Parts: sequence; structure tokens; C-alpha cells
Amino acid sequence: MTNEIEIFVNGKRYTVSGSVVLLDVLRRLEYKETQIAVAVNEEFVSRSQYQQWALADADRLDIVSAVEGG
Amino acid sequence: MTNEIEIFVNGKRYTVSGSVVLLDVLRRLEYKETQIAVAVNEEFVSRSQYQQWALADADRLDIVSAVEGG
Amino acid sequence: MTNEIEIFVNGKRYTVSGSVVLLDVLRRLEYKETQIAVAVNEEFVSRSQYQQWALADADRLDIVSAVEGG
Amino acid sequence: MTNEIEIFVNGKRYTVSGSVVLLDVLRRLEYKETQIAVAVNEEFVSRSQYQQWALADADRLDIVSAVEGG
Amino acid sequence: MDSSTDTWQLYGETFNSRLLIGTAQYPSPQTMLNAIKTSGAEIVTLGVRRQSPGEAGGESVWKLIRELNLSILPNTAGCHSVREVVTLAQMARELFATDWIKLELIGDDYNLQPDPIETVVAAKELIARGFKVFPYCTDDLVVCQRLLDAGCEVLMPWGSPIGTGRGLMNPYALQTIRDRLPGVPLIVDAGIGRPSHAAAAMELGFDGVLLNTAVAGAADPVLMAAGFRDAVAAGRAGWRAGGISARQTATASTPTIGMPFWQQADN
Amino acid sequence: MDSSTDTWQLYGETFNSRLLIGTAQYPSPQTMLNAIKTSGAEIVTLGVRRQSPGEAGGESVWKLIRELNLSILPNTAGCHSVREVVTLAQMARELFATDWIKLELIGDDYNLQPDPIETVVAAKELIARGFKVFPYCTDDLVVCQRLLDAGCEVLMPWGSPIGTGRGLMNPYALQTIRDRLPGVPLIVDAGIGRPSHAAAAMELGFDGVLLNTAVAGAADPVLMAAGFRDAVAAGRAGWRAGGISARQTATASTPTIGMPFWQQADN
Amino acid sequence: MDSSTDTWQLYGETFNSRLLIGTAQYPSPQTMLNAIKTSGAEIVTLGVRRQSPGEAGGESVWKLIRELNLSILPNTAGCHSVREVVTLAQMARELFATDWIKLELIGDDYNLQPDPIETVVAAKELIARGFKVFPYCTDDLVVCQRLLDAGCEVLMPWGSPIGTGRGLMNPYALQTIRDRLPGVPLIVDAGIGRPSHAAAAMELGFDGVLLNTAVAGAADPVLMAAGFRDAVAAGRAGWRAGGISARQTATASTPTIGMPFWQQADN
Amino acid sequence: MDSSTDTWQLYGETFNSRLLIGTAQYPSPQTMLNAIKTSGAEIVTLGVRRQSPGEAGGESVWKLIRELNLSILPNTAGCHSVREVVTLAQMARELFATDWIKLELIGDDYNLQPDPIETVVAAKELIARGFKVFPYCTDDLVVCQRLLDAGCEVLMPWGSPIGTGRGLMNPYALQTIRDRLPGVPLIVDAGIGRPSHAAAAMELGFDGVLLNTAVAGAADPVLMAAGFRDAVAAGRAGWRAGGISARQTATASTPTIGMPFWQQADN
Repeated sequence: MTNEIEIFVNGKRYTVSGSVVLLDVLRRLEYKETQIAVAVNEEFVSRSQYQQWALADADRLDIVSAVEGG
Repeated sequence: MTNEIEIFVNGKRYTVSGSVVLLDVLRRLEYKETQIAVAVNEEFVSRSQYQQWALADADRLDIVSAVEGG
Repeated sequence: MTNEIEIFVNGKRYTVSGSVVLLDVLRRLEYKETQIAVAVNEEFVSRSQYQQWALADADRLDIVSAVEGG
Repeated sequence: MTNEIEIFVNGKRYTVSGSVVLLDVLRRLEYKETQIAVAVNEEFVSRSQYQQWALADADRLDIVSAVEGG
Repeated sequence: MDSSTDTWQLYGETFNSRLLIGTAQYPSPQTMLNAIKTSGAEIVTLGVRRQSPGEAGGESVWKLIRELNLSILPNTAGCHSVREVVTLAQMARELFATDWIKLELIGDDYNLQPDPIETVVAAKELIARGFKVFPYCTDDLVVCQRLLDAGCEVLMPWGSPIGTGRGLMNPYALQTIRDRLPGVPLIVDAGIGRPSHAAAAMELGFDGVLLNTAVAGAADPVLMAAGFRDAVAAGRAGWRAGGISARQTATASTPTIGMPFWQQADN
Repeated sequence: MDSSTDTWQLYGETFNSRLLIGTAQYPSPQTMLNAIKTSGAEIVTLGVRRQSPGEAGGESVWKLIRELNLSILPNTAGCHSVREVVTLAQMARELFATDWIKLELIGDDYNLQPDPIETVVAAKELIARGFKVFPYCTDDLVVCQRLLDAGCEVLMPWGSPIGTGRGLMNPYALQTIRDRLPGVPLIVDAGIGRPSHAAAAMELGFDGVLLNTAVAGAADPVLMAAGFRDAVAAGRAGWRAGGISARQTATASTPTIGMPFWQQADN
Repeated sequence: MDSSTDTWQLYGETFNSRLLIGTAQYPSPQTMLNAIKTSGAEIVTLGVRRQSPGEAGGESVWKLIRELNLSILPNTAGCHSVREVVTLAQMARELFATDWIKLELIGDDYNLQPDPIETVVAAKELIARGFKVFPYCTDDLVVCQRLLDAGCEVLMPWGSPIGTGRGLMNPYALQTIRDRLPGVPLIVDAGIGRPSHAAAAMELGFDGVLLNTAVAGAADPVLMAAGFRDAVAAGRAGWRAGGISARQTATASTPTIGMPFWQQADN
Repeated sequence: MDSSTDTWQLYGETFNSRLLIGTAQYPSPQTMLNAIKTSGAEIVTLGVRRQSPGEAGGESVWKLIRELNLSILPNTAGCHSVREVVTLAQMARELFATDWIKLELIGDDYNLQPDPIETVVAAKELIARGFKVFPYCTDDLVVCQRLLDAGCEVLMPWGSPIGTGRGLMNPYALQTIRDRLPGVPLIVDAGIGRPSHAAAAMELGFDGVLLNTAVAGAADPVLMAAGFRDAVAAGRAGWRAGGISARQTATASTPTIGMPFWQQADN
């Protein structure tokens, strides 16, 4: 789980080296887990899965938070 | 002022004998002056005039009071 | 193909004895083939099939013709 | 009828010397009588009156013709 | 029922067409003529304006119109007082050799609405002077009644303000006028923007429609004239033919009995 | 611009008339024929219903219509499922010898509205079987788009529920469909009550109008047919001629310059 | 912006409530009282009618109303002439001890509309006699202007005919009056049927609403009075708060940037 | 009848307020908070959008809203497919800790209308995953019925396209939905522009109104929030109180008997 991979976070390309565990990646990107929700390749990944979820090369992450809405 | 005359009160014919003073006529008809307003021959006659106002034969009186309205 | 069967024509029950070929049944019921169209059990049966089409017991026939319409 | 007077034709000031007869004035202004209608001081003056009508100082003439309209 | 016999009368004269049309604002005189001819109108409106000395003035338009051999309805457009109306009407009578007059007495310069009070006064004055008055009026029933009392034999309530093209602002008011004044020739004048507006006016039972801007201001005035010609005919037919009433609930047009595939429960 | 050249195409066939008319509910077959002829319609709708053994059925109506030599648009009125539609359409195709079908798949028995979901499914099925589908649909833009995706070459959104005569319930929705689907033949089907409704539909840029009850249910269906013929022509001309836009404020039609009686302040 | 400071003036007196309410047609006097109290109205209308000899007459209603300590606006309902109005107004002034009068001079017995011409004459007469006139008038701008010229300090154009509950028949006309007569207290009187009608009147910038039947004729007049109280407040707030304009095209409310799942083409 | 007891239920929870309000487009967070508080809303909508690494994102808004202790209705605004909706809904559920979801699946980018077909599919998917779905849908009765079949316990048909402020485009369609689906909580969502629109929706018998732009985009959002609060209450009271029906002809409110000045002919 320490390969260098390339992922997309909210449409932007990132290179990940070291741990590809989702939780680690989120922390490195300075996200606070309680304030966000995550989808990988357009499928929802719940908070409880962050620690076990290994990202793969070319994964597309959507990381969202609450905004105003109508 | 004591001739017998015929008047119309609210469209109905009345014969008045004795005093033809408006105030006397109103009282004989059991009207309460504070609750009514009067027109004679379609002209308004104010309360202050009742005592001096002599009715004439064929006079048409309208005696109105407050009702609900829109 | 000469068993006695029971069919429904436009919702009414008929007993068919003798030929159960659709064309024969239609003729016995005095339909003119050129003026009607037929469905058996809610599936369309074209004119060209009438001669080979054997009806089965409990078949539901709809026999329609042109009417006014909006 | 030959004083010099000042008149207004359609709001513009004109000095009239010589005949002040309306007909003469109209002709001098090159109007064709059959194509116009005239008001003097906002009162209509019919064609039949042109010949007898003497204009006075400060008279306001409106001379109109047909136009498109809705 | 032959539409050629569906005539109507205005001050004793008989007309086939129920569309009255104005002559202003066309891109060219030729377009105006073509539009008028195409419209089938038998009555056209004209105006009167100052002519400068030595000018030919509007004589040219009037000449063109005269050759069409239509009935002329001169207007008093722009007048703001009874006095102006009366003088202008007399001038128009002499110019156009007709005692018909479209009485237009503006009460407000913003909405160009007819003055409901002064129009009645002017109508009386004009009728006393022998005019046959076509009053442009609001959609006020009482004003309409006063104009009839004054001697008008036709009424021309507005649809909406002149030139707005908003159509029938207040169909309820127009319907009330129609219902309360049966037998009186009623023309919707002003505010018509689209053919459907004209048809709707006729469907209310109005007898005619007078318009100008909607045709003259169209990209293709001649085609639009055809459109209004047909719309007036359509609305008239709709009224004469006794249309269906709007219903709250749907009803099938195609017969519902004999629908195939339906089986009785116990079969 | 000659109206005789203002043709349109439906599945590759060319038509002059933009009024499609139904054949139901007339007081008599002769009145029906006269109304259809008067309407100028080139396309008429017909239905299909059960015929009892030994009966002549609707053959008589069909015979009469056939002699008019018009295009026939059979409908699937009364169907509530894709299966019913598909079977009925095939029966209609054989009976009327046409692959045109007015797809009518009812989703609710109260408002008789087309089912927005199943109609799309049915359209696909029919097109797969070689039909040329005229879908009766609601005024929902997305449903219209799905029907085009399915292969329909014409759309027939409703004006309002069948037989209500309420006209165009939601002109904004119809306008949106027109604007978003340029080039697609659009016909308002159902709900038209008065000629002005038909004119208004055409003024939105719709290509045609299909109606039945409004004519058949009129006191005088033949005259009403003339009314709708003219209304469709009127609305079409109104759209082609590029009408004026509605304005907030009034503008005089008669020229305002040259108004008599006006004096400059300092004179 | 505190609604408690959003007061208005009528003939020099200051009011908080913008709902004026009638006293007729309630199922019971107690319901009337409860409805009036609930409505928050500070001004109520009353009428005047013949009282037979020896009868208590409407004294009872008047007594009840008097205890509410509200401003009384007597009307001249039913009058058909200036003379009747003037006499009835004088009688009302004496009875109710107020120089306020709702001038109601009917011009037509079918639509019960105010007479646009005689109402102006009557207003002048009443004002000459010291009355403070609240004229019930049509939605005719010129009539409104004449009433102001006559000395009226408030105008009460109709929404639609009395008792019809049709709401605002002609919002364009009412809007025109509002725009042309800024600063004049304007009250929509008559025709209001539902709370949304009252709100719509206030949203046009009108200053108040006067109604009776819509509350008194409801199944639950007291609850309906609450509804109209809130509707007038709602419409007033809508006007003061500077609402959005209607737009032709949709715009998302939720932000559109940052939508997940979207990928740039070249990623 | 006490308005404090006029509660309603949504997925088993009980509410007093019938106004649901959005949180977008306010000039400032403080104005948003004040507007929400003033509106009396107990349910607010929120969205979900991408947050860049290291950013605080919309957390601030969510924090503010959370302190109000209201029910949160997250939306799926911007989604164009069932898959997007399902993923976004799950993200929202985790973020807001609620299984409520406003299902918004756009079918056309011009009018931003809900996709009538895919919305039903998405509703089924979401309900299968345990969501309590508030579907934003068109005013199509059949789509509404399918959504109920799918397990929705509330429906949110549009008034008109989002952000247009056009109010109720098709009151007939909304009325049909109300009449055909008694007992189902119905909320008008989108298109409301003025308080009178909200009142009119409630007068149709709708149970609630959801809006955003009309308040947030007003010059004074807090005052406008008060306006809508009152308008919803007004319309609700209007519906519960059993209003009068619109009539064609006028009827006096003030009694007509006892009118003075009237004389019998033979007197």
C-alpha cells in the first residue's frame, strides 16, 4: 500500500506517495473527517470505511461539505 | 299647527292630527331621536331642527338608523 | 382441430364446435375480414394468419373495426 | 381690410399686409382650399366662409390636412 | 349559414367586414395599401394634422386611400378637450366629406385613455352638430350607457391602452358590456396585439375590431393583415356557431364503449 | 409570401392545412363530413372499437371518411398500458392501411392525461415495429425530448385535458417546448375550446392544432369548423408576420406632431 | 424596519392596520365582533337604513360596534343619484358623529359599479359640505384624478364587482393608478375573494384593502378574518421588501460551482 | 379553531410552520439567519458541494444553521442522473445526519425542470436505501402518483421554474393533484416570487411552500421573510376557513331592504 499513484480530488490531479489508505490521504490533504463526505469513482464511501479503503491509481475522489442550498 | 295632515313615513301613509311639529310626530311614532336621522322630502333635517320643523301635508319622511354595511 | 372449445369474443363467451381455425370462426360469426382486425389474448393476429391460426380453449378474441375518434 | 396685421398660422407668426380676407391669405400661403380645413382661434371656419372672413390681429389659424391615423 | 350574409350595420350603412383598420405607421404607402386590401377592411381610420404653407401634406395618403373607395372614419386623435374635439371634428368633416367621426378625447397622457367624463360631453356636442359618432371609450359600462343616451349608435371600448398590444385586459368588463347592451354594435378599439386577441374579442360577441399598430408594426404588415382578417372571421364564427363551454373535468372524445381488451370480472 | 406555399412535413409527407380534426361526437355523419370539408383539414383521426358479430360496426363512418381521400391518423384512445397500445396500434394499421398512429396512453382516468413514462416506452415499441408515431403527451419538455430520442418526428402536447375546452393551460410550458425544440413539428392536441385558443397556439410557433370536441360539440359544427380553419390560418400568419411585442405603456398610433391648437408658450 | 412603525394616514388620522372591514352578512353579531377583532381592523364600514316606528332597528349592531372603539366609515350604499348620496351622507354624519363617508353611487344595477361621472359630482358636493370622502370608484385613472381634483384625499377603486370575489380583474389598471398617483392613499374596495387577492393588491403598492363578503360569507368568518389580516400584512411586506422580478428563464438557487462528479474533459 | 393546533406531519414528524426555506443567495450569513428566524420556518434546505483541500468550505453556514436547531432537508441540486443523486444523497446523509433528502434530478438545463422519468427511478433507489424522500417534481399528476407508488410520503411539485418568480404557472394542474391525492402532504417548491403566490398555493389546499430566491433576493430579505410567513398563514387560513366562490354577478353587501327615498308607485 505504498506505491505512488495518481488520483483526482474534485477534478484535480494529485500524486500520492506513501500510504494510499483513504484516511491517510484525507489527512494529508488537511480535510477534517467530520466536516466532509467522500465518494470514490462516484460511489459513496462512508466515514467508517476510510481506514480500510485503499485508493487505486486513477481513482476519482469527490470530497464535499455542506453549503447553502435551495 | 294642528291641522290633520297626511304624511308618508318610510313609504307608508300616516295621518297626523294634533301637532305637526316633527319632534312631536317622531315621539308619537316612538322613535328615539338619538338613534335616528331624518330626511323630509329627500332633504336632510338635523336633530336641532326637529322642534321647529312643521310638517306639511304629503310630506315624505325618511327615518333611518344604523345598520350593518360593507 | 375439431374439438369443442370455449372462447371469448369481445368479452362474451362462445362455444365453438367444428373447425377452430380462426378464419372459419370469424366467418361463422359473420365478420367480414376486410373490415375487422383481430387480437387473440391481447396479441395482434394479422389477416394473413387467419387461415393457419388454431384457437385454443379459453382464448380471448378482440375483434375491432373502425369507429369515429378524436 | 388692408391693415397690416400679425397672425399665427399653425403656431408660427406671420405678418399679413394687404387683404386680410381669409381666402386671400390662404392663397398667398399657397394652400389649396380643397385639401385643407381651417380653424380660427380654435373655432372651425368652413370653406364657404373663406371669402367673407376677415382676419384680425393676433388671430390664431390652424390649417390642417388629412394624414394617416389609427 | 353563409358568411356572406353575416352583415352588420353602422349608422344605417351595411358592411361585410368586421375589421376596421388604421392607416398610420406603415413602413411605406404601398405596404399600407396592400395591407388594407388584404385585410378586407371596408372602413379605415384617418387623422388630421397641421399642414405647413406650400406643403402637399398628407394629401398623398388621403389620395391613395380615396382610390380604395372605402368608408372613411376620421379621428380626433390627440384632443384633450371638448372644444378641440368639436373643432377638429368639423375640420375632418369638411376634409373627408363624411359626418362619421371617431371621437377620441384623451384624459391622461400616460395611458392615453379616453376621458370617461368629457367624452360623453363631446359626444352630445357632436351629435347636436349632426355627426355620427364612433366613441373610443374605456370598458366602463356606465360610460357606455351614457354614450348611448347621448345618441351614439356604436361604441368602441378599448381592449388595452393604444399601442400596448396587450390584448383584452379585462374580458369580464367587455363581456358585461356585451351582455348589458344587446343589439348595440360594439367594436374593440385599441390594444389588440395578436390575431388571437381579435378572435377573443369577437368570441365575446363583439361586432368588430379596430386596430392599427398590430398590423402596421409587424415585420410583414401584409401577412399580418391577412392574419387579422382571418382572426376576426374565426372569432365571429366561433361566436355564431355556439361554442362549447369550458369544463372542469376531462371527457373522452373517442367513444369509450367497445374498448378492446376489457374483460368482465367474472369471465 | 404566399400562404399556399407555407407547407409543412409530417414523416416526409407534405401538407397545406395545419388543422387536424377528429371524427367523433358529431350530431350526424353528414354534419361530420361537412365540418371536415369546411375545416380544410387534410388529416383526420379515427378510432378502433369492438364490433359485435354480424354488425356493420363503424364501417359506415370509415367508408364516408375514406371517400374524402384524406390522411388517416388512427388513435389508441382508451389504452392504459404499453401492451394495449401495441396491440391496438397493429390492429389499426391493418384496418386503416397506414403506419401512422396517434399514440394515446392514458395515465389517469380523471384528467385523461397521457402517461408521461409509459408513453415513452410505448413510442419505442411502436417505432421498433415500424410505426410513425404521433404521441399525445403532456407539456413536459423532458418527456418531449425523450419522445424525440425514441424516434418520434412530431410531438403533440396537450393544451388542457381532453374535452375541457380550457385552451392553453400553460402557455409558458408550450413556449418552452417550442423554443427548446426548434425544427420539430409541434401540434397542440386536446383542450382547445375556442378559435382564439387555436390562434394562440399557432402564435406560439406551434405547427398545427388537433381538435375534435370544440367543433363536433358546437351548436353549428360546420360554421365552427370554418372558424377553426380561419383561426389556425390567423395564428400562423400572426407568427410568420412577426408581431409586435406587448408593451407596458401606451403609444399613439396617429402621428403626434402637427397636432392643431397647440401654441408655443412664448407666442 | 419595524412593522409597528409602518403606519399610514387617512385625512390626518394615523392607522396601523391596513385592512378595513365591513359589518354586513355575518351569521351572528357575535361572529361579526370576533371577526372584526381578529382582523385587527381599525376602520369598519356601516350603513344606514329605514327604521320602522317603534323598532330598535340596527341600533343593536351599532351599539356593539361602538364598544370596539374603532373608526367608523358610514357608506351611502344603494344610492343612485347625487341627491340621494348627499342626503344619506348627512343622515349618516349625524347618526355616527363622523364626517367620514364612503361615497357609493351606483351606476348600474347589474354590476353595481360606481357611476364614474356622478361620483365625481357627488364628491364635490360632499366636500363642499365638509365631508371627508372615501370614494368607491372604478379602476379608471381619469376618474381617480377627477376625484383628487375634487378634494378627495383617498381613493377606493374596485378590484371587481361587489360580492363577486373575483379578486383583481384588471391589475394593469390598478398598477397604472398606483404609478400615476404616488403618495395618494389607495384602497382596493370590493371584489376581493381570497387572501391571495388582498396580498396581490398590497403588492401592487396599494395602501389598504376594504372587504366584507369574503370574510362574512366564509364558513368560518373568524378564521378568515385572521387570513385576511395576515394577507394584508404579507402583501405589504412584499411590497416594502422590494421583491424579485419575474424572469423568463430558470436560475439555480443552490450554488452551481463545486458540483461533484464533474470531470474536465482532458483529465 | 386554534392555529397553534393546525400542525402537519412529514415522515412522522410534526410541524407547525408550513413554510420551508432555502439558505442560498443571501447577502450575508447574518441576514440569512435573521430571515430564517423571522420566517418561522422549522425546515431549511441545504446543499452539498466540493470542498478544496485545506478549506473550511461551507462548514461555516452549516454551523450557523445547526445552532437554529431546525430540521435539515439536504438537496441533490445539480444532479442529472440517478447515480449522481444516489451518491450525493448518501454523502448528504452522512454530513447532515439525516435520512431526509430533497430529491432534485434535473432533466433540462434551460428550465431546470425535474426529470419526470428518472426522478421516479431515483426515488425508488433512495427509498430502498432507507431515505425519506422529498421529491421535487413537475405538476404532472401521473408522475406524482408514481412517486407515491415508489414510497414517497410527500410531494413537491413546482409552481414554475426555479428562480423565475413566476408563481403558479398552472393552478389547474396543481388543483388536480390536490383533488386526486387527498391526504398526501403537498408542498409547492420553486417558482414562488411574491407572498400572494404562496397564499394562492395554500388556498388550493397545498400543505406547505418551499422557497428561497424570493426571500434571499429581495431588497430586504428579513422583511420579505415576514411577508412569506404571513402569506402562508393567510393562505392556509383562507383554505381552512372555507372561502366564498367567485361569482359572475355582483351582490350588495350592505342590506338592500330599507333603502331610504324609495316610494311605492301608488303612494
